[in-house]
Amino acid sequence: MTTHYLVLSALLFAIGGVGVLVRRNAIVVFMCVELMLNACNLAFVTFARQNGNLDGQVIAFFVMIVAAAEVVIGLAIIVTIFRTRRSASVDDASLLKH
Amino acid sequence: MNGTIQAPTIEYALLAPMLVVFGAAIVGVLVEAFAPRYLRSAIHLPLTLLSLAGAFALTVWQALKGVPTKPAAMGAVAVDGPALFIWGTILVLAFVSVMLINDEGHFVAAAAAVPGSAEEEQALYSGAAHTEIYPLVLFAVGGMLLFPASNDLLVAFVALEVMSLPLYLLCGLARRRRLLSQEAAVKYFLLGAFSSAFFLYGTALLYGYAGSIDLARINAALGTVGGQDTLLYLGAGMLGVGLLFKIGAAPFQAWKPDVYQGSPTPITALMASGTLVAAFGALLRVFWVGLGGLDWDWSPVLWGVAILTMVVGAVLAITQTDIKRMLAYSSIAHGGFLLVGVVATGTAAQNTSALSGILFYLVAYGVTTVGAFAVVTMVRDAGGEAWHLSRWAGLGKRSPLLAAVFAFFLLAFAGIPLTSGFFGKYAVFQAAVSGGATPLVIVGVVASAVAAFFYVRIIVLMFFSDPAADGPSVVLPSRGTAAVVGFAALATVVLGVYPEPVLHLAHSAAQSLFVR
Amino acid sequence: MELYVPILVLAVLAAGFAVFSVGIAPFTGPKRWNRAKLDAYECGIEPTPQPVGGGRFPLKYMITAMLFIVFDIEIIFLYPWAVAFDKLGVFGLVEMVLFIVTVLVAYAYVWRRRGLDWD
Amino acid sequence: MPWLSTLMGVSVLGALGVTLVRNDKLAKQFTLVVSLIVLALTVGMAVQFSPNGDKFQFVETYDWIPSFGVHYGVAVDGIALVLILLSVILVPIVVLASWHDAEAGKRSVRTYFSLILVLEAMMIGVFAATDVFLFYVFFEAMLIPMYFMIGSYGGAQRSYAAVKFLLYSLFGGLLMLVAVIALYSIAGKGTFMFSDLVGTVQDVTTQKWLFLGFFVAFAIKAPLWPFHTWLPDAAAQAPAGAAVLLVGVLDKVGTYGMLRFCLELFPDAAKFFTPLVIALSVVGIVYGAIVAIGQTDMKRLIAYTSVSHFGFIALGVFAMTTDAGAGATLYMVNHGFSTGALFLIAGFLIHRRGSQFIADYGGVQKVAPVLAGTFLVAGLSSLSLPGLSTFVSEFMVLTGTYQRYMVPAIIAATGVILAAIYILWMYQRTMNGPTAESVKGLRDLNAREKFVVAPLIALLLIFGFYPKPLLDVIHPAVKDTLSSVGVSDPAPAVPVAKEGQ
Amino acid sequence: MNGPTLNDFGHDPLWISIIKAVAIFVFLMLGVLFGVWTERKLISRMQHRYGPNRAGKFGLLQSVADGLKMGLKEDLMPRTVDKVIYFLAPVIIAVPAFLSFSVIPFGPMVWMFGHKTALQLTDLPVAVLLVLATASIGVYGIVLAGWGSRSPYAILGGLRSSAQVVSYEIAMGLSFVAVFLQAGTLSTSEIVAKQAGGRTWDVLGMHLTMPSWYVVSLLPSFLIYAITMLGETNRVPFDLPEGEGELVGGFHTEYSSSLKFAMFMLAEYVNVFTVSAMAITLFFGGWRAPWPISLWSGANSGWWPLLWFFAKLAIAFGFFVWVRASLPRVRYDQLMAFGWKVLIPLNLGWILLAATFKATRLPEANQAFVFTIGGVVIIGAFVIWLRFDTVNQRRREAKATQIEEEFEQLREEPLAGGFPVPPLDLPHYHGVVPAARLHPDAKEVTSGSN
Repeated sequence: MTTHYLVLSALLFAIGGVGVLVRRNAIVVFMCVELMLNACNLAFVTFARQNGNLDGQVIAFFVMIVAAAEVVIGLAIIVTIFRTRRSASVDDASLLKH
Repeated sequence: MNGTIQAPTIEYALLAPMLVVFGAAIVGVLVEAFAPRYLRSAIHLPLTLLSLAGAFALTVWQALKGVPTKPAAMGAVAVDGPALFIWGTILVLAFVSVMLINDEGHFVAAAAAVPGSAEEEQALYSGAAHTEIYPLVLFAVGGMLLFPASNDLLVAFVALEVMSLPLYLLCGLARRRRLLSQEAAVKYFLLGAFSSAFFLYGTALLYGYAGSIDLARINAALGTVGGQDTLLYLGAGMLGVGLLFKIGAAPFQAWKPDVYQGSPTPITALMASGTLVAAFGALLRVFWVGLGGLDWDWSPVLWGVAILTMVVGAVLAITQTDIKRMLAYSSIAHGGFLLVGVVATGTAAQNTSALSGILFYLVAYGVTTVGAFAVVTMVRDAGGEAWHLSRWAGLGKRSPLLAAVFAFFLLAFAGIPLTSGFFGKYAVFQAAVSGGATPLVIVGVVASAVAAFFYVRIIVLMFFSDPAADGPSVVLPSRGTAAVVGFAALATVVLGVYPEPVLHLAHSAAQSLFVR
Repeated sequence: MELYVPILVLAVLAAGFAVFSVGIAPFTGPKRWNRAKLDAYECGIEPTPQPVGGGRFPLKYMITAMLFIVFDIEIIFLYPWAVAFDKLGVFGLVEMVLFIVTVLVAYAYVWRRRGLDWD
Repeated sequence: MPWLSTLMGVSVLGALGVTLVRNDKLAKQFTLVVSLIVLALTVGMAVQFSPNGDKFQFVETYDWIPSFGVHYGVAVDGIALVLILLSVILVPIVVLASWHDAEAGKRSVRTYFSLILVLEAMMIGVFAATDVFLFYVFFEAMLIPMYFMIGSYGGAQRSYAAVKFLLYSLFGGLLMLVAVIALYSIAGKGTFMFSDLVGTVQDVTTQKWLFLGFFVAFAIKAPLWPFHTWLPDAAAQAPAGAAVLLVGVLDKVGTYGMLRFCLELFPDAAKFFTPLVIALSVVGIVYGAIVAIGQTDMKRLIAYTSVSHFGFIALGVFAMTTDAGAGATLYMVNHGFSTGALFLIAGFLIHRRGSQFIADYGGVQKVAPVLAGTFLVAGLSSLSLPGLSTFVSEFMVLTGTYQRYMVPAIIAATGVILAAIYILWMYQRTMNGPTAESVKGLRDLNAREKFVVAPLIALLLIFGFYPKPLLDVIHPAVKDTLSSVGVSDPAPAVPVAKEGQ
Repeated sequence: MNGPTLNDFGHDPLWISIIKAVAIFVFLMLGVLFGVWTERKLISRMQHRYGPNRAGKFGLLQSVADGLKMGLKEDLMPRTVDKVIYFLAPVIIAVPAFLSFSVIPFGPMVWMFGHKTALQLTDLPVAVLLVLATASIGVYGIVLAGWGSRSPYAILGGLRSSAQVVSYEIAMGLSFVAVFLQAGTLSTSEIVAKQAGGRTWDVLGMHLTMPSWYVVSLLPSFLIYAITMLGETNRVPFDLPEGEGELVGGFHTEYSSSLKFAMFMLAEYVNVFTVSAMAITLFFGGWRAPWPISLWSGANSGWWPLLWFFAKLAIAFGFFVWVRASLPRVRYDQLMAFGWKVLIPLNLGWILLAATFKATRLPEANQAFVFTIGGVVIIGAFVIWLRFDTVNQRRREAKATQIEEEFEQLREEPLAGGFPVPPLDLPHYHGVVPAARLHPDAKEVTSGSN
């Protein structure tokens, strides 16, 4: 019965989404995004089982890579700005608001 | 469950343009690795430009040799008329942008150094430079090529990321106003990743619905599969969110002004032209091929989005005091105009006219916008480029030619006849009217009248108001920048006076629509 | 699923043991309170105060972690390829050569940029 | 010989040439020469025009944008011909008149004059266009040079006026664009040629919408009440020369468009909307006149008189009788001359005194008799005194209207009286009476300015007494137009040609 | 019969699984106790000492005594630590260590209480992945232990060891690829089955079975694996994380005593067993009898294989001890450089070579083409290698000279850029703050007295 897994992935995705919207620490926001990606993976694998073909599992691989690349680049960016302003809060990054 | 695997086949010839670009990018990385510092940019520039030109030549050759009628690489990539046209466009735009990028002094010497720190000083004096931008740009361009040609959602997703990730980095590399630049990078990254997550989840749901991520199969499944409409609609919606974010359609436009303002202007030019083109290509393919059978459901939504985008873009632009933000909002508005064309579907002929209109619009807008940003790079004062509009006052007196060219670009944005922008708008609107979207066109017309207001305002500022005492100085453009501006101006004129060749090309490209 | 049940059994066993022994540790031993003992051990000098939420540590470790991710991903792709090698045949070989060469290019870049040396 | 293309080509090349000339004085002379050449060419074309030949003559048609079915198609019928004549006559005069205007703004003189030439080319094009799309292109593109002329060389609030002018016209133009597109796709002919589009739209409701699309654009262009608010600002702020071209020619495009496109493309809709339009024009006539009386600023006053006059023209156009139509067309020409004269002379006056306000003047007559005299003549032409050309046209319009709509004609007639009031009162306040201190030592017209004014006065007088040549050209065209609209004059038609002889 | 295959698993009733699990658990516990003793005994022998010889015969009970002592020592939890993490870390380290063993094949199918079952807890299509996964979960334990301790030494140690473990995990994972290439599966039992006798040939009438262990055909993979398994388990010469000299115990500095510390010890030894067992399974034919014995037909059936397996395990463990006794500890930068710059590229090159050789045996393979690929791979690898080697040579020399100069400079004036010397007038702990104010009821015991 794959429904539970779908529900779980939906929950994870929702948690991630909400986290992105409400949390203020860039790194936490970023982790929430990763959480969303993993929720997608779970959904893919579940659907792969449901549809009885392997595509979903293969897709999960690619998603992993993309997620990894995102981690690498994202952390690099966040670390630079962190070194600059000694804080990773999204709110502090407000020079562009006007 | 797991059937026997047989070795797939790949038509390397069809994918040659992309392969060339990616290959050049990889070679660029090698150059970074092994070439001594003083040689790097000397090697990079020709490498980059040649690869782009070569890719363009291959694309043309492809088009002449006859447009293939079935997707390549096991149905993963569709090299069809529209794709080829878009490739050509992107490659030209990228070429121009690279000439702009080549103009040193836009990029930071040492990105890792804390702004204002001693190490940055030291990097500046030692003449360090991030020549990595060239490979990064090439990777981004490769992604842009793949994105509109991707025939299944996974490839689309990967292409989306390949296109975006280098751009995230490039955003943060502005030489001056480091903080702004870094913030732009962070914002663009976080929001972009967020949206791509939506895209991905949409893909997952559609996969669950149709049992395949191949656009054609999804479309086929629309008719047959029943009882899982929740999956379908949720999936389509999330997919749409991801794509609309990339083109900066309201209500997902928030990132655009910040990112455009913060990132180095040449990169902004690349994003504003290339990314928009690629994203629209992908949007069209996904919605027309993948969800074509569903248009009764999504076109109302897109109507709303288009209206909102045009209005938001046009209205918010009025309040801007920063030239780059203004251009960003104007690009949002133009995205809205393009969306008008997207919803103008109907019979095959109708689709063709809409598609060709959009294609032409993309060319016209892309070229003009690159030119506009090129001009922005040339107007500088002590603190780097002078962004604030008040600094542009009376530019028409200090350097009439530049101001005239910029005014011309603005008129093109406003869609005044005898500029390329006019025919772009005309083509799209005409398609929309014959597609029965007249109300949308009227909104669009009103919006473009509003938009005209702030374009005109800048012209007023430049020509009719007296220059500030310590106004910005217009730097003598490097050969590259001058060439870019000249090219853009020329193209804008030619497309405005005699657009027939390009129109015809777009039409014949759109003739075959998208392969399925 | 059946295949995983025994693993679960073993996991329960091990976890039970570990939690138990860690849990009873405080009760088996004596209690002799001494402030010096309750300080972080730093060879006898005043312990340097550690910020709550952990201090900051050299970026070097982050870079290592990033590299690890990249190569781990590469391994993800190598395993299925290796298992299905016979079915994929020469095509698989060619593709994998391209893939590994690409990765090696990035690897070379990192290497030349001192990404791999530790100091 | 492709007359029309030649005309445009000459002026465009002239414009380019002017920008290349290094020396300002040379540039002015060059511009003058070019405009005179164009004038000569136009006259040469006009004499070859056979009034009773086929409707459109000097036809040129080439494919421009086949994908859109857009052609580069130009030709003239009587109406277009006279309007082109008007333009090319006014241009050299304006050039001569605004000889020193450009210096005022300390802005590039050459640009100003090249703009004038560009504008001339576009004016010719817009009147000659036989392709709706081409017409639209010129219609919009025309704004840009005028915009820069007002914005860069105008008075104190020039930029405000310029932007207002541009946005109003642009907005109208965009509505028209929608209508054009709709017309194209409804007609489904795959072409924009005017002759092919005539009569393609049968459904009345559609006609009405499209008609509105066109009409609003034209109504804004030819400031018809209540779309007129931009005109006073623009005309008041623009330099005298630009004002002449603006009011004298550009606005005519609006009324010309009504006559050419609104009537012929959408006859039924036109008939349906006639009452509305007539009401608007009558209101415009009276309103314009009354407001003009209240003006304290000379240029604004003249602008408002034009609003009133445009009321007459629109009235004539929509009265749909040969006389009224012909009268309206004639009116366009004459109004060009008379208003032109008014603006120019007022311009001279203002240039001397440095103030636009009537209150600052008085007793100019004594110090500058020639100026005052010419001003009087121009003013009288504006209130259409018998013997001056404007009288003929206004009379024809009124009679023509009277044949079909009595009441409006009568109300409109009151406009004449009001006109007498505002013109004479202004003249009295400025020229008569005790000489104000400020105007002492005001120089009279110099040679150049005499050269400027003379031809206008001459034309006013000539056509006042002998309008036949114009009417001969205009009449068949108007007849043809009305017949294609499908209306016939209610008998008995007043024999027109006798008027004024 | 040729050992179990995937289909033979997943049919056991629960109680049999439980029995097996308990057996494995007990085996590991005893193994650890015995292992510690063996190690100390062996190493002292190698160093000409006696080693433990008081508790029980030959000090056999030494480890048991140690264990009891740990249990009875005071359990310290420093003030500053993050309680939850500090408590969880040992558990997180210990559990995965056990889990890896669930897929290690001990022997063929046997009859157990009337059930035919394999001498292996279970097997998966992705068994080896499970091992890798558990290994990397163990890393969490290390990091958290260091992180939760809130002490510079611990954090540094934790980071170091996690960095080291992940670095070597890559090399380890890569070294498996060649095996999968040969075996075409990730299931341990099938890998073992694949290593059953290779070609046989007759010499003077007697059948000689060629050794078909992958250690023969894939020697490079095995060598790399052998190195990485040392690094993976933080054993000498790669035992930097708890290098007493520099890090006083590294990540478990704050776990000074008691059963928490015992958990770390336990995990370390279990991990040693795990990697050894993996080595045996992947490269040494698993439970299959070595050559001379394998001539006896009954060698690979029934319960006998357990014997062979344990023998091999003992030898592997001995190898660990031997290395520890003979090799010095490497420097950290050497450690990382070796992992990243030597093992990984070698590995990749080797994988491609192996794949190429395998491809030549494919039916549809176009020999020439494949060989060109192979040639390209080899030459390319060699060239790059050469380039890098020279480059590093130069860099190393430059660095050496620089360090030399610095020392020179320091020799002149010691304080120039010298080390931060701790202040000499540190307040002595006793009585700085009256204990009464902190803990009214507690009576302070001076350290050292118990």
